[in-house]
Amino acid sequence: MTDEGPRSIAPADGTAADTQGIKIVGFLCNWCSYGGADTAGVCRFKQPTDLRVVRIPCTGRMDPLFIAKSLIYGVDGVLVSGCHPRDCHYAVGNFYARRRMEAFKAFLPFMGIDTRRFKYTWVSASEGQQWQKVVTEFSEQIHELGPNPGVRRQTGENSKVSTGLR
Amino acid sequence: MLETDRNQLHKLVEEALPELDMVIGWGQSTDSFQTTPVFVRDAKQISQLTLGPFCSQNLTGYLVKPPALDAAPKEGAKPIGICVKGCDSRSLVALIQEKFLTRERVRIFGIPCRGTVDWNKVGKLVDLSNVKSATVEEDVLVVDDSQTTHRIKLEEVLARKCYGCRYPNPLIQDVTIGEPATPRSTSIESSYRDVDRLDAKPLEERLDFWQSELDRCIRCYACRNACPLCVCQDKCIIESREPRWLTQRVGIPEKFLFHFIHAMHLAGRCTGCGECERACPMDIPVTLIKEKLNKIMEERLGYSAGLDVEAVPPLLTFNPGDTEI
Amino acid sequence: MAVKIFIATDQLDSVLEKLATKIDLWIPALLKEDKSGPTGFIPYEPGKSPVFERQTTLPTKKLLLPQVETLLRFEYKKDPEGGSTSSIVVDDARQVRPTLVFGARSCDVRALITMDRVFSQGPYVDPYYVERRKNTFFATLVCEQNDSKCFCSSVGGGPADMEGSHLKIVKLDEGYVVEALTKEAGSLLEGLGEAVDKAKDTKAGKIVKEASKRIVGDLDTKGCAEAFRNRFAQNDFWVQMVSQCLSCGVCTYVCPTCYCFTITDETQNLKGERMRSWDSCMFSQYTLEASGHNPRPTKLERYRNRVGHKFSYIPEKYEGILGCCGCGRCIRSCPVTIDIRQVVGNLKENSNEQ
Amino acid sequence: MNNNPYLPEMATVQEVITETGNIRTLRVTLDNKERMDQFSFRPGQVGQLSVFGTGESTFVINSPPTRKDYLQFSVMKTGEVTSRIHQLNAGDKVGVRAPLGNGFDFEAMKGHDILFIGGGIGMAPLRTLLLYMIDNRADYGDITVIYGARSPKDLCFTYEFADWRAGNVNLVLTVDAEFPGWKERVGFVPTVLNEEAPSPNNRLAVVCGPPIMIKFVLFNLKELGYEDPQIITTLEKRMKCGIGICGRCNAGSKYVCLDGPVFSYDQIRAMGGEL
Repeated sequence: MTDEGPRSIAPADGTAADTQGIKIVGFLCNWCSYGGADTAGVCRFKQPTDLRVVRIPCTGRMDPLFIAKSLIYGVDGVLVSGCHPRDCHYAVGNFYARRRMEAFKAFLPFMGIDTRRFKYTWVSASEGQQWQKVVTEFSEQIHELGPNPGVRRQTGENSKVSTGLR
Repeated sequence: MLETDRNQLHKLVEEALPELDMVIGWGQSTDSFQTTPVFVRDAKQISQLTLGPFCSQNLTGYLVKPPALDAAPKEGAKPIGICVKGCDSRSLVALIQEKFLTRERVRIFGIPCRGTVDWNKVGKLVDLSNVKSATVEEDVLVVDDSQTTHRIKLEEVLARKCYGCRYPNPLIQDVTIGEPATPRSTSIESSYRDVDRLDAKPLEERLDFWQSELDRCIRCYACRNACPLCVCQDKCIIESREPRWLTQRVGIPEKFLFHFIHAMHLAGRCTGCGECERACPMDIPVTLIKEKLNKIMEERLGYSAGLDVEAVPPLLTFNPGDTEI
Repeated sequence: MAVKIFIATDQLDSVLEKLATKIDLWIPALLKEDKSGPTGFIPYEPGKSPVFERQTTLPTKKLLLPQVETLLRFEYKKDPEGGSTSSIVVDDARQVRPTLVFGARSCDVRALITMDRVFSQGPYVDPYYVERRKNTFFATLVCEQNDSKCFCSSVGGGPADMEGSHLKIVKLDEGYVVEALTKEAGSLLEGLGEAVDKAKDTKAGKIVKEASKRIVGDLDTKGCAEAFRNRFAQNDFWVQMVSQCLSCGVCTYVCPTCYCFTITDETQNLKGERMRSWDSCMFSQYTLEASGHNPRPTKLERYRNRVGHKFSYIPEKYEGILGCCGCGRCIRSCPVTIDIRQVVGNLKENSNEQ
Repeated sequence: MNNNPYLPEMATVQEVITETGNIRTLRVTLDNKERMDQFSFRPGQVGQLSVFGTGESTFVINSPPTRKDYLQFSVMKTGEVTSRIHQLNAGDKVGVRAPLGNGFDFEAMKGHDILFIGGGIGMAPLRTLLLYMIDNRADYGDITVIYGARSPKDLCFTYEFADWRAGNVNLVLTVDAEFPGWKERVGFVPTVLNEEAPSPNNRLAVVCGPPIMIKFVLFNLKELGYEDPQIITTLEKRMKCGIGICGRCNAGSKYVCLDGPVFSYDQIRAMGGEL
């Protein structure tokens, strides 16, 4: 069962995304971008359906390892969005986040992971239209890239170990 | 020259020892070439201390790790003496920066370093299984494997980190032993040659490279435990069940994530001492991962860890004026 | 008469290829394209050449005790009426295939003598290990490459020790003489290689004779169990021995006899499995209790336990058998060059002084 | 048990009793009725309770072998598995691997006076033996129980105290500090032990509780004249396999899960090893 992904991002059996094949995880800050996504929904802006949203209190909570884990286990794209710089609900959370994500973005390709699968952006609660634009563009980009093969699961050496698995 | 330096070290330690709790340095291990950390508490042990290109271990981790030798120093506890090379001194600075210890807690015996030997590399040239003796004559390593005497240029068998070393001389110290060394590198460009080489390859090749390298990882955590700045130690999220970042499985994704966790937790903190790579029993270039992050920190944020005790690591702070790509 | 064949050096690959059709075949090989790089046992593939010149970095342990294996699988079934989870199906996930390890060393196999006792001498028998053990054959090299860190003779083994092995391999300049030590193993050799002529047989015999005369290592383990008990409470001794320990798991993971494991559950949706995986007594979490109490809170207690387990507890429990096979891997791989021979040797030295 | 000692038997939670704020008692029955009928164990033996998907944990079977309508486990919420167990309700499925460990040598205890000293959840392993003795009351002499907890709210098995007393048991209850409405003793268990001072003549002391309590109780028992073999306790360690293989619960060459959890104090001293 080594082909399992982490629990939190695994699709439930037979959901829509399975048939479409593309999974994007969105980490949205509670105060701005989650509201922005909500606004987009309330306004009935048409949005792609590939996105699974994880609400975080602030982008300052955003551990780059969330992104690493998602991409390693084969999530097709990761979108992080929070309050605009200088508009953070907690004043400075997104300033910290920006540095981390910049560094992480530069680091990902070194490990062989396509950095185009990760995007971070700022969307406020009132910017429903902006949200629609961001999501649509990112989703299109991921569709263009196709499914993320993730990191190879079969290890060269252990692939034939009789691990007790059938 | 080594002999003089060693004598000087012995003399300085002997003078200082009464005021110190102990002195952490390098001594001969049970085989004839590698060194092992020694903890000198008694004047009788001083003769064990050695220095030179075989002293590869970074000893600063012993100052802070649980179970630290003196985890919570009592009021009025004597300082601990420690021998550091240039790169080790950066770890020490970083630890002081992050307030894991104060400058007064340590008496630093600074040792200018001309590079340390990577025995894996020597092993490619000489059969190390039955070495009788190994010595250094100026810039030549002389290995006697009980059949032949091999003479190898030191420059060919140094640890990978040494070739891009900009700080061979300790940055903080109380006393210096021997003459200052000349840096092998003086610029970012010449410090990250291995990173650049890998970066020059196409994305798929890089993924392949890491997949096959990390496939060998046995998750023994030697790299983590050897790292002087992996200060969480027994509380590491890699082993925690709640939250559960990693399962016990040994697929490549798990190994990838483990090394991501290790690297990201060191981003902007790693001083590039190369302990992780040296400790790896499976010969995985784990330091290379951190080198890339160090390069990013240096290029984008103008920061190198372990140079200034007053500086704040860049990911623990921010600047409203930071720009995006 | 035992089955005995000769394999010429250039025929080795074709013989292994044929062997691999009869049984799952594992060989010692490079894990990295680097002739002095780390080695371990991998499934044979045509063209992969075995490394017989030196001991492998990783032992054969994982063949009998994989680093991770499934103990059982479970599935929660949703109740169609109430929607709540109502029944669980538990299923024992064992499946073992006959396997041959071609090119093990006597130290690797010696380790099994310890493992066998732990896993099958009860009162509980570990069916996973036992079934693998029954189905795994070891073709063992008569060892000529012991180095300064080997000490197999000190712990009851030796370079030509064949206890527990099924086939014996003797390397000659021109090839290999392989001799079956059991009837079952003999059938594996059927139709392979060529007959062994007198000259080669004599040569092989001479090599075996010389190897069995060789004493590898000078550690004296007599009375170490008692010496350990005497040293147990001497904190200063352990501070001296293991201050440099990093508490990493290298020594236990490369050790052929370290068998301690943990059991964890992993689930996804309604399905999951219970896995057992290698654990290490060097890790704090190994003994950490939920209450926060840890009987072995620091590296001193943990390292002491490792030494005690191998040189005192196991011999006490199993008629004097040591929990160490003398392969020297922990010494070779230790990042801070801790030498278990030194620690064990020192147990006895001046033990009454302190 | 079946031939794979790692494979739990399926069982159903019949009843969940809330003992205190963080202790719950589960009564479970094995789904295989035949097995349940044949199930036999010694008081003090333990079982591995598993919640599939979270893991397994070891608990003493604290119902006595003489009462077999169900197997009872009392669980204090401390870690991952115990927290999950606390979420279980009647009707939920669990896995059980039992009986494991050695249990109390109740045969050898026959004819002796018995002193039980329990603290908090530590009463659970004592309860099984106590009830067994009540059910075979004629075989044993005086039975005194000193049971203490932080406050009356932290005492387990309160609903049974009347039954214990009815079984001719001298039950001494104590709490650490005064509490409104509390009519029994006040004071730490070791102190109450000294006040009661049961004679060591022909008596065995069975002790279980938090480490700090055990430490002082042992000290006081020695003062009262109890010899090491007269003091019996149960040890606790982190366990995984429960069958003496996985290696972590050793004290010296003994495994707590296999050779224990019940040891006399002289055995513990002879074992060496970390506790």
